[in-house]
Amino acid sequence: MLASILQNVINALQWGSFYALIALGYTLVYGVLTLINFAHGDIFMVGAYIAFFVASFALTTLGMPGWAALALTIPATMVLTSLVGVTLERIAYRPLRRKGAHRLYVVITALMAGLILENGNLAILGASRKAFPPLIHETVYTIGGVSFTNLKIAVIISAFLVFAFLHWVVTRTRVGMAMRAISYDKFAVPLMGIPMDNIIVVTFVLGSAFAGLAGILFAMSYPVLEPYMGALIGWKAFIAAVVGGIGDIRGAFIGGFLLGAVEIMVVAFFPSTFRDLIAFTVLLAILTWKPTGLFGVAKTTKI
Amino acid sequence: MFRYTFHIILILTGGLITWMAYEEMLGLYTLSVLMFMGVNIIMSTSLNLVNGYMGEFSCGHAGFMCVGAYISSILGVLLFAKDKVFGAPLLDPSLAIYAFPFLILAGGVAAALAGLLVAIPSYKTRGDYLAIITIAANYIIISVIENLGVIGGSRGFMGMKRVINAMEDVAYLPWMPIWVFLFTVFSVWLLRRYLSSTFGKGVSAICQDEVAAEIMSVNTNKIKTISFMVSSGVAGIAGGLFAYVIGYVNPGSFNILKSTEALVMVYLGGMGSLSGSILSAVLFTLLLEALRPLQIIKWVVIPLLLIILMQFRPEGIMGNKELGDMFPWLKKFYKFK
Amino acid sequence: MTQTQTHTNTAPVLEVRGLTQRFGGLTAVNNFNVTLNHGELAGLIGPNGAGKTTVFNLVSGFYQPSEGDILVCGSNTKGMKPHQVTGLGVARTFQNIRLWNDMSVLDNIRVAQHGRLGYGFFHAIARSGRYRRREDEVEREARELLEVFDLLRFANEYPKNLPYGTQRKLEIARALSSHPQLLLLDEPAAGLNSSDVKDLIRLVRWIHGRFDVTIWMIEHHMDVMMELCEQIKVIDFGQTIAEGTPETVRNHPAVITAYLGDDNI
Amino acid sequence: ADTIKIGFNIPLTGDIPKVGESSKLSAEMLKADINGAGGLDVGGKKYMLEFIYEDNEAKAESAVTTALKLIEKDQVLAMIGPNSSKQAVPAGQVADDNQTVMISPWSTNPDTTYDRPWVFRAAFLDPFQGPVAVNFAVKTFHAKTAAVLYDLSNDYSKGLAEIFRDVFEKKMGKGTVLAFESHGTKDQDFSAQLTKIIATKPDFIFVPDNYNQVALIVPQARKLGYKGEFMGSDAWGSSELMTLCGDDCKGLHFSTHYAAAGAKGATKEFIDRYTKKYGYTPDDVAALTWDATRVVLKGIQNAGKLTGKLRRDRKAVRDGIAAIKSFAGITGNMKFDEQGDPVKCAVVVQISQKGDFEFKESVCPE
Amino acid sequence: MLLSVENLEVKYGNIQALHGISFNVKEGEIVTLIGANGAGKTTSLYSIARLAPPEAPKVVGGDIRFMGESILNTAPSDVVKNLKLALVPEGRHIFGNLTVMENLELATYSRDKDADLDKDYQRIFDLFPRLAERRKQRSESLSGGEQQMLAVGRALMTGCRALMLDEPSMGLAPVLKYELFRTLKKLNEEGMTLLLVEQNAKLALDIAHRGYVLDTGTIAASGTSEELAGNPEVRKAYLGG
Ligand SMILES: Nc1ncnc2c1ncn2[C@@H]1O[C@H](COP(=O)(O)OP(=O)(O)OP(=O)(O)O)[C@@H](O)[C@H]1O
Ligand SMILES: Nc1ncnc2c1ncn2[C@@H]1O[C@H](COP(=O)(O)OP(=O)(O)OP(=O)(O)O)[C@@H](O)[C@H]1O
Ligand SMILES: CC(C)C[C@H](N)C(=O)O
Ligand SMILES: [Mg+2]
Ligand SMILES: [Mg+2]
Repeated sequence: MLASILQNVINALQWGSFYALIALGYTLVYGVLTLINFAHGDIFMVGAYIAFFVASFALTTLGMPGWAALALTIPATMVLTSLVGVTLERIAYRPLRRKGAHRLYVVITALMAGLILENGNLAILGASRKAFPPLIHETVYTIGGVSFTNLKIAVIISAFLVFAFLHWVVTRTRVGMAMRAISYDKFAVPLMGIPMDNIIVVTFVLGSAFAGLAGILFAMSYPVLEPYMGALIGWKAFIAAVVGGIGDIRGAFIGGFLLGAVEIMVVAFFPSTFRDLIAFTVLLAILTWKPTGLFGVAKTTKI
Repeated sequence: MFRYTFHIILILTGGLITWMAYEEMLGLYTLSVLMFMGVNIIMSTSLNLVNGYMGEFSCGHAGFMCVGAYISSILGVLLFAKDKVFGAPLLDPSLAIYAFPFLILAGGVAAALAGLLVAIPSYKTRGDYLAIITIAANYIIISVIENLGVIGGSRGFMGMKRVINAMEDVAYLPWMPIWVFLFTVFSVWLLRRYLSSTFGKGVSAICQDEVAAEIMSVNTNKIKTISFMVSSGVAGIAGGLFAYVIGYVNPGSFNILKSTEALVMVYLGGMGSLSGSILSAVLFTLLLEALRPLQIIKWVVIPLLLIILMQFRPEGIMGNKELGDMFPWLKKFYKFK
Repeated sequence: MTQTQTHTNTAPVLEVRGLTQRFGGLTAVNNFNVTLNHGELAGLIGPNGAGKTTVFNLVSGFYQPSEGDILVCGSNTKGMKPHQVTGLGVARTFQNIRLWNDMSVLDNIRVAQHGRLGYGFFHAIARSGRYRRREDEVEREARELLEVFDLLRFANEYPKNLPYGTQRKLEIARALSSHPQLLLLDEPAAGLNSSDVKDLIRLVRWIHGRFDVTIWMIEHHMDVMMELCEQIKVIDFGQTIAEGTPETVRNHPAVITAYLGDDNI
Repeated sequence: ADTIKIGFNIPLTGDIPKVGESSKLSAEMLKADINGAGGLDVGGKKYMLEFIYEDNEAKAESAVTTALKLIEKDQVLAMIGPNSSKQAVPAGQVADDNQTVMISPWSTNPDTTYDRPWVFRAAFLDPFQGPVAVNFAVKTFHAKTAAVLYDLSNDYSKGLAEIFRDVFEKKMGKGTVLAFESHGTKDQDFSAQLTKIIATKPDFIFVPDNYNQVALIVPQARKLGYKGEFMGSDAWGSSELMTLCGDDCKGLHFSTHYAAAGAKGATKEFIDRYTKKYGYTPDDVAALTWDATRVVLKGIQNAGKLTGKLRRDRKAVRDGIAAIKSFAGITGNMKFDEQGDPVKCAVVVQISQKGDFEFKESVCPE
Repeated sequence: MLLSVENLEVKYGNIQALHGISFNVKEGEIVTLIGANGAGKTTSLYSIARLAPPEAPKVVGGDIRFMGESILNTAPSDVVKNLKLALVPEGRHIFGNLTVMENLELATYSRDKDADLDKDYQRIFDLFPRLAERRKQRSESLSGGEQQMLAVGRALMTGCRALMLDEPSMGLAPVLKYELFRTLKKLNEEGMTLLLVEQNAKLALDIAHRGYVLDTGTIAASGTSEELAGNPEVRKAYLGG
């Protein structure tokens, strides 16, 4: 019993890490533009595919050893994925922002962009799923009936590192402060001598780059790639981000692990057919108890 | 003089469709497209009440559609059709013909009650937090149905066709097209009357400045509750029709994807414009059918088209105006109370 | 213009006892008391951050007081939601204009009668007799109100496209359309130029007579206060530091140091 | 020459695009064959085949309109598909109402054909497949207990899982199915369910899931330290299974429609040509589509001659199919019962070390 | 000539707000724009600050020169960064989700790091002690007046040499209002150039050297403060008497 509880704690941590990683990207972009970037889940998917191609290239064409391939894949993927994110911002979101469109129109555009990424992929690469090549040798350690792998540990650790980094950027640096300023009042930002579009680009770079990283780690842990792989996890990550308090880095991080834990633990201790039922009821309860998420500050309407 | 032109045209269209369907001049394919068009119109207009007029961001509309679909289907089969699960019909199938509208409305009422699932939290929270609550509601509803083995769970539920047959046995008419048309008109009529009353304008007040609304004597919680219930109730009606049109329901048909379709239609048409939602629902349905030949590419082209369209009309097709405001000359052709 | 309210009860229009409001550490309003009788035109002044708007927020039910009681026409507003307080006859304007910008001017006035519509959802759907009767009255009242405020020509405009001064005026009209006993004005002259300020003074005095309503206003334009108010309360750090006629207040040393300052530049 | 139009109602986008793709490819191959040979011979007259592929987006409503479009707009003589019961059940209704033959290659939900004279299928049903899996597992693994992991939102998976549980418990006694766990269609992490299952120490785990999920489930189970057996179902039957799952899946068994490896005769020929043409061994749905389509063609030929009067021809085709005494398909011989379901054998295959699906045994309805 | 506006025409969508106005500001001057509501004062300042649509108007004619250079193609952030010309916008526009201190820090975004900021912070806290008390308060909960102080302080923190203020005294208690105007005067004596939009024409003309009167998008009158104060129309319309 204890063993399986511990086992599930590890499961929850590892699964939560992915929610957290993706949720961070959501919240980062949201924190600046109050834009729910529904394409984020699909950017994550693109990241996984990019990783797939880079890795296979490195392994087969260049004949690199796994660790070297990985060392190449991570930066390459993060760069390329961030390009995807920035491109989206440039061609789809920015023009709308310039026209002063209601934010939800940008949200819908994001939704559409996501569909394009998914089905574009399907149209180009065909319906066959891709198997992500093993880059590191996964060793299974079993201690007192609790099994975990070096990869799982790596995933969890990197989630914490990414969080720490982003938290530092947003709270400690001027760029981060500028990001928060933009989210509150775009109008006055230039008046502070801040080039708004640069800040926004930086945001998308960060968000997408870490979506890319998540993509790699995910592909390594769940090596079956398909065009729609980002859709559901994207939605869930968004939910996690909001439950944590959207726009708040800590919120996304905690929210991610919370959602992961809820999903895993519900299955562990209830009939798994009730997973969604119970899991979402819990979330609903949390939001009724804390109407602006765990960390979200209620915007004091000053009249 | 011309003020009733609109009503007359409406009646004529309805009559024409019925007649042509009856005479089988309209193929079933065309009819089915028309019927899904009607369902979509109901979906988008009802969602517009919450997302457009009230300025919330509900992403779980399909959930309420689902409630409506199942309730009206189950009732119908239980009462008027012999079924593997429920056995013999409880009532004389020949009554179905009279009961049908009430079956659909029952679905609507049930959905409206389900709407409370969202309405009550909406007192305390709004915006994207409420969005999550609606998504949660959607998931919860689907999950409940998947767990109800009696009504087939994820295997889905069928037998509605037999109810329709029962109706046709009594009088052979294209019942579904007729009812879809009538309920589409009814839904829009209902929404319009609500929103055009001073009472209903409270909704827009909440959207534009909730604090001011509350302090200027608008009972915001009451209005929110009513609006959410109306919105989800009408969605329930759409669900019921959807179920009877297809003759088979399956929880999988009402997932987030379905909800996002409704979202797209609302924003494509324009927040706060019923005629916009109608227009976009029509366009969207036609687009989906017209682009079938593209097969896989279709789902690349459609979003692309929508993105481009948004670039040109960043407020959606109609913005927050109605046709009448856009083309004032139309005004002389109708007069609504 | 139909004035349905009649004042039989002799209780003061507003009675505030020991009102205190804390925000975390800070006490924005501290044991504040006031009584306004029917027909008064009183003022509330004080340095920035003194707690004036907070007092208004408390009276209009937007905040629940940490301590103290607020009685409107004799009935305690404890636990009431703002729209209920408005129902008791309190209406207000806002320090930064809060009109419904995407609604026609006329609708702004109509919706502000929401509390007294006297019909509900089903009447609206059925377009019942009561519905039609009330809608007509609402419409008529709204137009009359705009008429007397000389805003009728803007009836179908959107507030956001109106000049600033006009918006202020409209906000006051909107407040009145809920038939208040007590009208709270939060810096109605802010952002108006001197000629508009003159009109405002005339307007407020006229309203006071025309709608026989009790008015309580916050304003940093001293000349406005001096001209209009019979009684002025001065608060600082949420506490009353002086009160009385404009004259007494103006010459009160504490007021001069804390609020008026010296105007040679 | 005249042409015969046949419609395909398949999921080219949506949840299971691969299923649609395979159907299409194998149909294309068949069409090429026949038209290459000068067309289909019906009552001494040659007809060219025209296949119309419509995407049903793996949605029920879309499958309905698709069916109607094929029947009316395209005036097809008969329809193939949909594959997934979610679409096949409602589409079957449409076909039946409009008196047009529909034959679903892979739908295994009884409702699809139940009470619908115009609707047939090429696959055996879950109520038949369930026992096959049970008996095999009990015999081969000497299993006393079992655990099940299935996809709650996939009607197929759920149905089969329930049948399996009932049959197994009837055979081995109450409570011998130690764990009965579910997951969602697009889930990627199954650690919680597996942890729970493994803790009950079952003799084997039955996984009636689509191959792509199998490719995640099995390795994850291994990483959680599970060393025991798995038993699978027809939805495993895709060449992709092995590219995705890798070594972890080697040696496992699943019940299915045909065994690619070591096949003989027509089956072997089909497999080789398909592999040559498209670069991967055909999966079950490819083979089933091939058979389904040939059943239709057979039906057409049985009809004797085509009058060109669509309603009459469709009726003729329907009777033609119903009249098929015995049909030698590449997924085995079959004939149709009064419900339009095939009476055919299932095979159990084992995944070899080379990753081929090797024939283990064949179970036929008695 | 620090800043010169040459028959500037601007539009909001298709509403023309300015019909070719010209005015200029010399180094070290205080120039004031007065005019009725809707005259185009804010619009002028927006155009000079190069704010972009949708909130801000679009220049359709004329030119804006800063030290002779046209700045029509300068990005708004560069107006602050390079030209050192800052704007205190009408309606405050403080960053409510940041603390008072963060608001001020943010304003130093474009300043070179070695500038000694402490002196400037000190200057502002001397000017507005209330801000010093509220360093850590989320600024959206500040009172109206407190927010106005923050807005002015923030602009000063950008280390600008010229400052445009749009109705800075709005919502300020008299004592602060006079204090503020004294400070503006002091700043100007320290060499800061000011372009001041103010409803309270009397105060404005008290400290300004020159002024322009705007009326529905055109210049109605101009001259030294004394001239304007003497001008009967101006007295009647804007000085109340
Ligand atoms: N929601 C809130 N949370 C925290 N502090 C608040 C809140 N509302 C007001 N305060 C603080 O309470 C004090 C009083 O605010 P209030 O708005 O009443 O001042 P005021 O008298 O209206 O000033 P002004 O004349 O500038 O409008 C201020 O110091 C303000 O910072
Ligand atoms: N965003 C906008 N969209 C359309 N018209 C606008 C907009 N902002 C201002 N206007 C119009 O431009 C003209 C000038 O407005 P502006 O705000 O510059 O006047 P102002 O002199 O600043 O008045 P105030 O003293 O009230 O600030 C006015 O007629 C106003 O209606
Ligand atoms: C696996 C699925 C594509 C098909 C399955 N046999 C069904 O009936 O749904
Ligand atoms: Mg105030
Ligand atoms: Mg202005």
